[in-house]
Amino acid sequence: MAILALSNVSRRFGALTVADAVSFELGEGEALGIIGPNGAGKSTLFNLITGNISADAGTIVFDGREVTRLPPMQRCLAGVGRSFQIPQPFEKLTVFENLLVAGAFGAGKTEAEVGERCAEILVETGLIDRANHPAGTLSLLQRKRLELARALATEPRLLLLDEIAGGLTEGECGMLVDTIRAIHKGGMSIIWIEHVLHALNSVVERLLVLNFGRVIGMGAPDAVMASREVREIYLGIEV
Amino acid sequence: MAWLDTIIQGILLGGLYALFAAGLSLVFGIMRLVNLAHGDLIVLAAFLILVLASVLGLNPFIAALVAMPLMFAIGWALQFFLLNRTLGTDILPPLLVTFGLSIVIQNGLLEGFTADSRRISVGGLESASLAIGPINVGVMPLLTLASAIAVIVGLNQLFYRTSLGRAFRATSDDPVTAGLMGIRPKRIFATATGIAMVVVTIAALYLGTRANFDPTIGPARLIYAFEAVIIGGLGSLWGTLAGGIVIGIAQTFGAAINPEWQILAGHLAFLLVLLVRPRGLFPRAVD
Amino acid sequence: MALLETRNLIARYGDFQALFGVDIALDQGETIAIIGANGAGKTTLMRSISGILVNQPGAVLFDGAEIGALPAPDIVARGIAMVPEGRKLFPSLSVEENLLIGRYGRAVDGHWSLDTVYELFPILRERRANPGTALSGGQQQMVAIGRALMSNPRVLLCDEISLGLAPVVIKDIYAAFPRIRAAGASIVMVEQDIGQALMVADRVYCMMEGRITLSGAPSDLTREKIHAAYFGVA
Amino acid sequence: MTYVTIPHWKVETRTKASATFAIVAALLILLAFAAPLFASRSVLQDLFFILTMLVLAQNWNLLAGYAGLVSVGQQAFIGFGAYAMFALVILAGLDPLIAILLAGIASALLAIPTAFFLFRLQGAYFAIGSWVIAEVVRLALAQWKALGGGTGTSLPREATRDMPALKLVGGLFGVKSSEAGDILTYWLALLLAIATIGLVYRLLRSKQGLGLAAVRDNQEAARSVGVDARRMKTLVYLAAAFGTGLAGALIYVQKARISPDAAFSVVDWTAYVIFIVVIGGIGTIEGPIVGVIVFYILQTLLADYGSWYLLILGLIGIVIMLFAPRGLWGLFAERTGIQLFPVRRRLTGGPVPLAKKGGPHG
Repeated sequence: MAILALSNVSRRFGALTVADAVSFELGEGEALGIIGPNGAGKSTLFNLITGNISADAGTIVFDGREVTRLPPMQRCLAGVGRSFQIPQPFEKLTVFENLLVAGAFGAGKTEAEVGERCAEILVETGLIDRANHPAGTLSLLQRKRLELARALATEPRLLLLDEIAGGLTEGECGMLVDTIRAIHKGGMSIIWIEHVLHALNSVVERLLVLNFGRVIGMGAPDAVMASREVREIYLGIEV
Repeated sequence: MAWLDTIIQGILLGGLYALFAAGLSLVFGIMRLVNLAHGDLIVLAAFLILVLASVLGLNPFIAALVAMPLMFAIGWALQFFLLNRTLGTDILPPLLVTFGLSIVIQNGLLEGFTADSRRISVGGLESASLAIGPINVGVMPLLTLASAIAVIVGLNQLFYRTSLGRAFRATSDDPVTAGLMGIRPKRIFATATGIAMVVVTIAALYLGTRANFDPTIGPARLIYAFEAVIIGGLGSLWGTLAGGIVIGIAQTFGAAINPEWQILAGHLAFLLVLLVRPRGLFPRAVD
Repeated sequence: MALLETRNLIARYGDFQALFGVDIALDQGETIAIIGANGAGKTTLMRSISGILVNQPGAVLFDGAEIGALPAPDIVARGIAMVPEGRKLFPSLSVEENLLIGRYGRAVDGHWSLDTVYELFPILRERRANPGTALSGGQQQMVAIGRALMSNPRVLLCDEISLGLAPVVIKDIYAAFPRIRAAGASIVMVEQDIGQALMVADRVYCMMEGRITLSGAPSDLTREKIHAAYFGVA
Repeated sequence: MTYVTIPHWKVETRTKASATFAIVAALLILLAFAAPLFASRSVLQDLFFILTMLVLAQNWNLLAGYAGLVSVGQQAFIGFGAYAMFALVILAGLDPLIAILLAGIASALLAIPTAFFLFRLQGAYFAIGSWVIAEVVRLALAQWKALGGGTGTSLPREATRDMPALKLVGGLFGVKSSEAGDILTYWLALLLAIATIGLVYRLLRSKQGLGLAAVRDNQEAARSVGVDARRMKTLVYLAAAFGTGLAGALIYVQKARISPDAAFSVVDWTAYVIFIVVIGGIGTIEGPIVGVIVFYILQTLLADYGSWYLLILGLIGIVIMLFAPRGLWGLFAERTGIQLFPVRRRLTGGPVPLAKKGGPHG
């Protein structure tokens, strides 16, 4: 049963169409990658799924329930966990407290109930030794890990990752990919927007190609990468 | 006929409140900064005009002209050296610094001029009035409204017709890209506050000649200016004039019912508009 | 001696280092293109040259003078104008006002004026009273270029001109570049659309993860070399 | 197959410094309650002033420092609480103690409609809007002839003299009613101050307190993980109105004389309170405590210099806001890392060194 199903979802900003009848389904526990040039509407698609932007047309069904009109907070409680493209930690709170907020409010529980789970997530995402440090003191890789950890703390059933590997060195990227792969292996459904293709393709089972808000390609990673459209978009030369 | 007279007096009073509000609206439109000491700066300008008029023996209107460049300099320096430091995402610094400034100006004036109430006398002009049809209208209130309209037309011309006006709007839209055009945001903000202080000087002239004033009446003027700006709609200068007039009329009607209700009526009009049209009567989508 | 040069340019955002010692050079009358994947540091390079990101004095040289530490207003006054990524027109200014404000910091007379910009992009003369941002992406790009030209710059920095534009519109805009060059401006162009960049540039630099990985004339850059320099994998 | 112990985590907030402080504070409180035994009447009256200003400062700090709601109109609730108490005592003949409590509730009720208006405004406009509402309440109450209209009125002597609590205290200390009144109001102020600080601290250590801190840090990110900023800010606004109204009523039981201009004075109830919080350290519980002490010292030193006093207070406030935005306590805490009211949730314990991978968790 699909955990998420978009059918003909469209959205327009004045004359600009940012989402043009987008339709796809995500299976339970599946990992889907989304690629496309800048300005193709990838982040907009995320905002449509999280509810930060409302769709002009089409429907979004999450976990069997229609959420097209549901505000962001309710979607978060329903299990849509999201990480920001540019990390947005609570700088003055400690790393552990960042997770406590997400766990307590995101999953609608008391602090005591989520404390244990948050500690385990810190271990899982390699942040345990920074637990009591203010999030403002974290390096870029650690901030990206915190985005991931905070989304996990809301006990999501769908994890949305927005260019989380961007700006990392080769080594840092590898470590983050291992963490994401482990989370995926644990049964988490993931949708991941990414430019760092080798990182993305080492985790996701399917790739969706987006350009000018339209789905122009879908399939197994290596098939999609070999396709003419992708080459043209990325390299710009008629190959 | 009495109610027609009340409306006319209300409109003329609205001119004074629009003058209070024009400077506030200009500065907010450009840098989203509300100066809680705005009312006290009006009182400061009134005392400056009073001193220039009495010490140099000048006619108050000339004294006001002399005071304008001085107030521009005060405004420019205040923004460049103090208020620019408070601009940023945190809303606390600008509020608390300008609140402190309001207390400092009030008590500085109290120390300098004691709490006695003063008045800038314009001689015969004070009581002169014109008969327009059945209504006779005071010359000074008429001048106040005329000045308010002139100021708003002038500011609009400056804003929409001049290179400086373009720089104001560009900096308000996107200070970083404005830098790429050669604009220096810190100086532009200082110039904007300087111009706002020139408008404050005009407002102070009519405040000081129309009624008694003393160092503690600043906050009340800030509130009328704020109400006019909110009723008019953020960032629209003509809206500010309309807002001032709405407050003026509400106050004159309130006073007509019971003198003690004048100010209360103005506030209630403000709350009513806030209830019905939270974005003001003529919102120009500033934020 | 190059007109514009960066020497071991380093840039960082907080603890994230974006540029690891970049050296590029632009001669008088030349057009160079800088290509590279997203996040390779291209825009950071442009922001460092244009003064949005302030750097070490000696990191950027213009006509031999050290301008690395100067803020943006001083740099545009010296004759380096920028077409920023994402165009960044001023919403509360009309098309014509957006063009006029380009001269605010450097009102130097030269080839470019309102009339010559309207000749370069005729559609803008019709739309000059519209608000800057009520135009199509391509038209906005024309205004952004015109705005930079209005200061008659000696160096024109163009950041991601083809971003989010349809191929036909990109061709239309690039058609104007020969006339821009002819008017005397040397050009530094950051571009994701390699095809366009290779056609216009005299020399090309390729960047990956904050370093120059390849440079040379377009003719001797094969697709394989570009692919390797672009993705870091053969 | 080696047995793997599940990591045992513990969450603590107490620190060494706060533990010792807790003992010191307990002693101080006992001493404070015993003060009437040895302190003179004028000392008690000064302590009453310090404690009531501290309660107002903690409430304003809760609003501006924690919920980001900068109100310049809290005098509305002080005045309204005081007038509600006067009305209940004079018109309804209630015992002042009960009247104080009801006055607090009345202020919280007033806060509901005012919140409805104010929450339509943001930042600086919220601040001035709160000032307008205070003016509306002041002008409206100035029309209430039964309570002396614009000139105000006084509490009838017997209203306070016949208070059962007052007779009790009078008997206990063997003093006449006016001195017993000072002792009683002092104790009430002490109780109110302890309760206010206690409740604010409990809020900060609660889930709501953590949510508030997240909203203050990054509202967008807080909303994306499910924190409803608007509802939380409204609750804090109502709570602050209750605390402020209560303090207003207590202050005017001691003053026993009220007028609209005094009860709604911007300087006495808003300017002084803002400076106490800003100079002490906004956004901390310790800040207002330090601030009210500094404020009291300045007042005794400069009181007879008239407007110079407020001028200097204003200048200090500006300088601190610009150069040390976290106030005197902020500077101290930054250097020493000491927190008397620690709020930070520390994770301790941790994974017992795992003997070997494997076992039930694979």
